[in-house]
Amino acid sequence: MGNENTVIVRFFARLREELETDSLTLPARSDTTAGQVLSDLAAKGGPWAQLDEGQPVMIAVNQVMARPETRLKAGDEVAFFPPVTGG
Amino acid sequence: MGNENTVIVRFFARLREELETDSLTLPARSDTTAGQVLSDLAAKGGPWAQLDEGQPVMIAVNQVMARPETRLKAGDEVAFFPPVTGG
Amino acid sequence: MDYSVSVQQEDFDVSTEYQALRGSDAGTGAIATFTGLVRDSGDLQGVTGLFLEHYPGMTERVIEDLIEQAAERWDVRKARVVHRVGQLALCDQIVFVGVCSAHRADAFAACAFIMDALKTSAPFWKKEITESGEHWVEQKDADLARSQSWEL
Amino acid sequence: MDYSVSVQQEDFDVSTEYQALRGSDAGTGAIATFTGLVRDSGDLQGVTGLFLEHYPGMTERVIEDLIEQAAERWDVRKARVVHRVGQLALCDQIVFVGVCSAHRADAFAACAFIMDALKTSAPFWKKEITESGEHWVEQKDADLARSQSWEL
Repeated sequence: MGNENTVIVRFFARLREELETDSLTLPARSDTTAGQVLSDLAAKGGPWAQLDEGQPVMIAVNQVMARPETRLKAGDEVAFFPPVTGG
Repeated sequence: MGNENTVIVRFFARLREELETDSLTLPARSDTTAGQVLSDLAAKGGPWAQLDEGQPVMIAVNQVMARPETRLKAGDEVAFFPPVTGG
Repeated sequence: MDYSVSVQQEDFDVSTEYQALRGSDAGTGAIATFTGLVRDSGDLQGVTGLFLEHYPGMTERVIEDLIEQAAERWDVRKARVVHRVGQLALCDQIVFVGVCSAHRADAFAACAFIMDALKTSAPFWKKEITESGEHWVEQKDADLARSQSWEL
Repeated sequence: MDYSVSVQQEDFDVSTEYQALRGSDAGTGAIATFTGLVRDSGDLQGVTGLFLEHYPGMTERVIEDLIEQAAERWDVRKARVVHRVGQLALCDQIVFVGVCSAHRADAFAACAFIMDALKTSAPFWKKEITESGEHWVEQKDADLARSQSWEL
């Protein structure tokens, strides 16, 4: 989990590899959503652009499945990953 | 299996116990069916009467599930038993 | 398709059965198993054991036929059925059904089909034993319905 | 209802898992188990191994929630899930799901539900390894459909 002023963002599997990023810390913004974070990251371009287009991205907030509309607050952990394929 | 001139009749489970009979040998008749054998035995009365009435009786001929209309020939093995309850 | 059926008085070892099913077939991705145990309540409460009677010869033939039916409908790479007969005590193992398949849906379906069909077509009869007497178990409408639900 | 979930790199022993499920509960009449194994063909042919990644913490929580959902819908007396992560070789065991119930229909349904729902909701990702390269496995429409088929 992040501290009082940040949100932790985590990536898994194909996204982790293609973004070459396990996790990053963003300043917490009031009134933001998981989908907004995804769009902001996609705007970085390059491999990040895929977050906003193409293959589906699943979202978890505080380790519970969430949706783009899910609101984030300071200290939250948001994770983005491809559809799951265990079992 | 019976020999050339007989049909073997077998009973299992509750029927075996109530008829006090594991198996018996009948003279083979031409043009008979499993159902006819059942009726003939039921006509003996006493506990045998239940073969023709009351609880359902399942039939196998030569160890394959059969029906009252199934024809019997000399040497056949016909079995009568209650609905099965394994597993 | 490789299969075997045993009807026996002796107990079976699920570990041995599982290892034999697992084998070393790189095409097997899924193994579904079912084990039935003697429960304390059936038709009667306070069951302390079972007596299981069968029709030797016919039993094995019926179960082999069920496995072959399963293999026609689903991907079945290996199957194994063991069913005990005779005197069984509370918590004893009664029956084992195991199926190997490439895919889990096939393994589950074939295993459940064999078990459901066995209950209404294999010539076994159970007698429940309690402190106060014995009782031949009656076939259940729910078992017939489950078996019929597999009909094509 | 008694259950446990393990996510681990080490292999598991189906015999140990089965014996723990079997226990000595005279109310258990049925144990259904499922084991998933590394198969030689998935999205790719000639698979020689898998790499399994997961989201520590969330994985266990999701699976525990699936077991609790199963126990609300069916008679579940005991349940156990083990899922491996990390490097796995051909024929290795990947996942074990075992369910004890009074009745076989409940044991089969709960076991299949947990397995089907795990495949589309527990955060695991498989990478197939072949002689010629690696490939992140894609989620299958059939898996989604099977998972959705359990929705009430």
